[in-house]
Amino acid sequence: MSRIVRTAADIIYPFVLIFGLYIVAHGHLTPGGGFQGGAVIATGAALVIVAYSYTEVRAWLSKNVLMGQEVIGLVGFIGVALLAFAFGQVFFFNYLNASGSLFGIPVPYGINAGELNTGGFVPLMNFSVGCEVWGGLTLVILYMLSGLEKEEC
Amino acid sequence: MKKFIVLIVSLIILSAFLGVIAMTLTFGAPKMTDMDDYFLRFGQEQTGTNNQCTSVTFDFRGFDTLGESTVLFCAVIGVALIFRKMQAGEEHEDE
Amino acid sequence: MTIADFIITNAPALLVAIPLFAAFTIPLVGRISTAARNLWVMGAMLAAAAVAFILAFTVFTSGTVIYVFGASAVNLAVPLDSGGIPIRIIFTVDAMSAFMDIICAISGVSVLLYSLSSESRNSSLEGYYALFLLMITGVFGMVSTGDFFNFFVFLEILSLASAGIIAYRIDGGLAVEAALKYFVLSTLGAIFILFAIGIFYGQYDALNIAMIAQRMQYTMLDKIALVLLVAALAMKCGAVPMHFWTPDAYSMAPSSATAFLVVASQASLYGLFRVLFTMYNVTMNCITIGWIIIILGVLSMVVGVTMAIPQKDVKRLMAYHAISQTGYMLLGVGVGLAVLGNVALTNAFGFTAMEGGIFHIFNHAMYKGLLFLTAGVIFYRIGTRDLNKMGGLGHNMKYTMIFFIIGALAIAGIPPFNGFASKLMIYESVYIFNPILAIIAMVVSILTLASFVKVFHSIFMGPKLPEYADVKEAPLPMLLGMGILAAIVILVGLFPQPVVDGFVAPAAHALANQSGYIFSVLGGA
Amino acid sequence: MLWNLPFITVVVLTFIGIITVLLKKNIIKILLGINILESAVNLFLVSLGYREGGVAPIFTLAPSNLMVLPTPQALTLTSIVIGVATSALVLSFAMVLKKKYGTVDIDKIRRLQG
Repeated sequence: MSRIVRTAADIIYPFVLIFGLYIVAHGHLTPGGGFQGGAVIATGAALVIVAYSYTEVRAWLSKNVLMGQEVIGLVGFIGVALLAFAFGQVFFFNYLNASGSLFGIPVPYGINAGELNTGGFVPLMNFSVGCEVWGGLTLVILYMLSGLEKEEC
Repeated sequence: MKKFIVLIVSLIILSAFLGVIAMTLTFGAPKMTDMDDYFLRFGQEQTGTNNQCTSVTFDFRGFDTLGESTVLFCAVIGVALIFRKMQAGEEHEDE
Repeated sequence: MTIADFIITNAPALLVAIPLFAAFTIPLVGRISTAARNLWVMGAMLAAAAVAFILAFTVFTSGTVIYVFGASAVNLAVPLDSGGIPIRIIFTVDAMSAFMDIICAISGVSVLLYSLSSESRNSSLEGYYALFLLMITGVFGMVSTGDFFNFFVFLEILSLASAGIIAYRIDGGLAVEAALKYFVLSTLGAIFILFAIGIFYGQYDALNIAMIAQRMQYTMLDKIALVLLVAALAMKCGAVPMHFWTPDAYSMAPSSATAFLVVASQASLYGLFRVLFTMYNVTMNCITIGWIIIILGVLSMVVGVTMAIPQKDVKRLMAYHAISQTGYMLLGVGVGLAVLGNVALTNAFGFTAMEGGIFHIFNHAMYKGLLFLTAGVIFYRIGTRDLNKMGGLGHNMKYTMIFFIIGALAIAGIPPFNGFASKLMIYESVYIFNPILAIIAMVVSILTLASFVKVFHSIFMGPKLPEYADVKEAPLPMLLGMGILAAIVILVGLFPQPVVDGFVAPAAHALANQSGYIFSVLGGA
Repeated sequence: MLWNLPFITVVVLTFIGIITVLLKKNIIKILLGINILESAVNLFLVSLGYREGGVAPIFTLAPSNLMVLPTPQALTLTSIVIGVATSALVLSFAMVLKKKYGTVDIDKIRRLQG
C-alpha cells in the first residue's frame, strides 16, 4: 500500500488497541466484553497486515507467540473456572463476587453509575477471552495469508 | 429441471413453516419471561456485574462461553493443520 | 472432603474439563518432546475415561446425577428464589447418558492408543491430538448435558473438530473435499437446531431440556421444531435421505479418527432419541413419528447395504455398512417409540425393541470401530484402500486377520459375537410389531455377511502377492487398541444378559421415563 | 402484520440463505448462504427477546428499569463467534481446494462419488 495508508495505519493502530482494551476492561459495566474487545484488537492487526505486505508483517508477528497467547487465554479462562474447586465450590461458581477483595465490591439491585472494581471473576474471564480472541483471530489471518501463493500477497 | 421442482416444493414447505413462526409470535411481547426476569432482578447481586448480558454470558451460562472459546480454538487448530507443510515420509491419502 | 468424594461429586464437570484442559495445553506440551505429548494425551484420556466410569457407576447404582454449573451447591437446580425454574446450565446424567459416556470412554481409550502408533509418521500431531481430545469433549458434553443450547455448543465443537480431523491429509485435496461436504452439511444441521432452540425459547422461555419437556404443549411451532430437529439430527447421524457425507468423511479421515467418528455419529443419534423421548414423549403423535423413524431406519438399512456391495474402497464399504447398521438402531428405537403411548404393547415388546436398538449402539461402536481400525492397519502397512489391489495379506498379518474376522462376524450377527445379541432382540420384538420389517432386517443381515465374506476373501485370502511379500504385522499399540475392542466384542457376545440387565435396560427405561427425568431436575416443582 | 416485521425478515433471510446454499455451485457463495442463514437465526433470537419499550439490559446509568431479555443476546453472541469459526474453516477449505484443483466450483471439484 501507499505511504499515506501506512502512516495512517501506524497512527490508528495504537488507538484501536486502546479501544479494544477499554472494551475488554469495561465488559461488566458497558456494552462489550472479551469477545468484542478481542475482535476489535484483531481488526487492528488486520489493518496493519493490509497496510503492509504479508512478508513484512511476518517478521513482526510470530505465530508461536500468538498461539501461546491464545493458549494462555484459554487456560486462564478454564483455570479461573477451575479455581472454584480450590474454594470448595462448584465449577464456574463466582467465588470473587462480594468477597471484598479483587473485583469484589458487592452491587445492590438497581440503576447505578458503575464501579470498575466489581463483577467477581467476570472481568478476569473477559481478559482471558480477550487475549484468546486477539491471538486466535490474528492467527487465522496469518495462516490464511501463509497459504497464499507468492504473487497473490 | 426435476431438481429445480423439488427445490421449489421444499422451499414452499419451509416458507410455510417459517410463516407460521412469523404469524404466531408477536414482536415486542414475549410469551413468558420468568427466567429472564430472574436474571434482571438477581443478576446484579449474584454476579456483581451491571451489564446483564455479560452476567448471563460469563456467569449464569459461563459454561457455554467456555464451549464457544473452544470452538474458536478448534477453528484455529483446524486452519493451522490445513496450512501446514507436510513432511517427507508422511502418510498420503490413497487416490 | 477426600479426593474420592471430590471426584464423585464433581464427576460431570471433570468429565468435560479434563479433556478440554489437556487439549488447550497440547500446543505447549508438544514443544517439550513427543513422548511428553503422548503421555499427556493418553493420561488425560485415561483420566477422563476413569471419571466416566466413576460417573456411570454412580448413576447405575444411585440414580440420575445432576450438576449445576456455578450454583452454590452441586445439585441446586432450582434456586429457592426463582419460583421453580432452573436458571443455570445443568448436566443431567441419567442411565442413557451414562451408557453413552461408557461407549465414548472405551472407544476413546482404544482409538487413542491405536493412534499413538498409527499417526506417528505424520506432522503437526499436536493439532491432531488437540482436535481428537476436543472430539471426545464434544461427545461427552453432548451426551451428558441437560441444557439444549449447551447441546448445540458441544455439537458445534464436535463438528468443527471432526471437520479439522477429516481434512488432516491435505496432500491430494480429496480429504479437504470430504471435510467441506461434511462441514457444510453439519453447519446447516446446527443452524436448524438453533432455529428449534429459538422456537422453544420464544414459547417457553426455557433452555433446559427438563423445563421445555414440562412446559411442552405441542403447538404448531413445536411441530415445526420437531421437524427441524429430526431432520438435522438424522442428517448428523447419517440416516439415509441425508447420508451423502458419511462415506466420504469416513473414507477420507485418518483411520483412527474414523473409528471415533462412528461414536460421534452415535452421539447425534442419542440427541435424536433424547429429543423424541424426553422432550416430546407422548405429547406428540407417537405412532406417526415412530413410523417416520422406522421408515428412516429401514431405508438406511436397505440403501446402506445395497450401496456397500459394489464398493471397491474398503473404508467406503465399511462406511456404507455403518449407515446400514444405524438403520437397525433407528428401527429398534422407532418401534419402541411407535408403541410408547400403549402400556400393554410397550411392556410386551416395546421395551425389548428399545433395548435392542440401544444395545446395538454399544455393539456397533465396538465392532465398527474394530473394523475401521483393521482397515487402518492395512492402509498403514500397504498404503492402499483399493480391494482389487489387495490379496494374500493373511499370511503376514495374522492378528489383524483374526480381529477382522471377529468384527465381520459381529457385524453380520453370527451367534457368539455381540452383534447377534442385539440383532436378536430387534428381530424378536419387531417381528411381533410387524413381521415384514423383521424379515427385511434379517435379509439385510445376510447381505452384510455376504459383503464381508467377499471383503475378507479379497484382503486376506489367496496367494501371497509379490509386492506385499515383506509386509509386517501391525505395531504393538495398534494391536492393543484393536485387542481392547475385540475383547469387548467377544465378552459381550458371550455374556449378553448381564450387560442387558445391568446397563441397557436401565438406559431404555430412563429414556422412556420422561417424568422421572423432569423430576430429577425440577424436583417436585 | 407490520409489527412482526423482524420475524418476516427472518423468513425472507432464511429463504435467501437456503436458496443460495442449495443452488450455488461456488464454495464462497455457499459460505455466504450459510452466513445469511446464521444472520437469520441471530435476528430471530434477538427479536424473540425484545420487549416493547425496553432498553438494553445494562444497569450503568440506565434510562429505565424496563429492559429487554438478556438471554437471547448471550445466545446470539455465542452463535456469532461460532459463525466466525465456521467461516474461517470453510474459507481455508476453499483456499486449499483452489490450490489443488484451480477452481472453487463444486461440480468441477467433485471426485468422491458412488
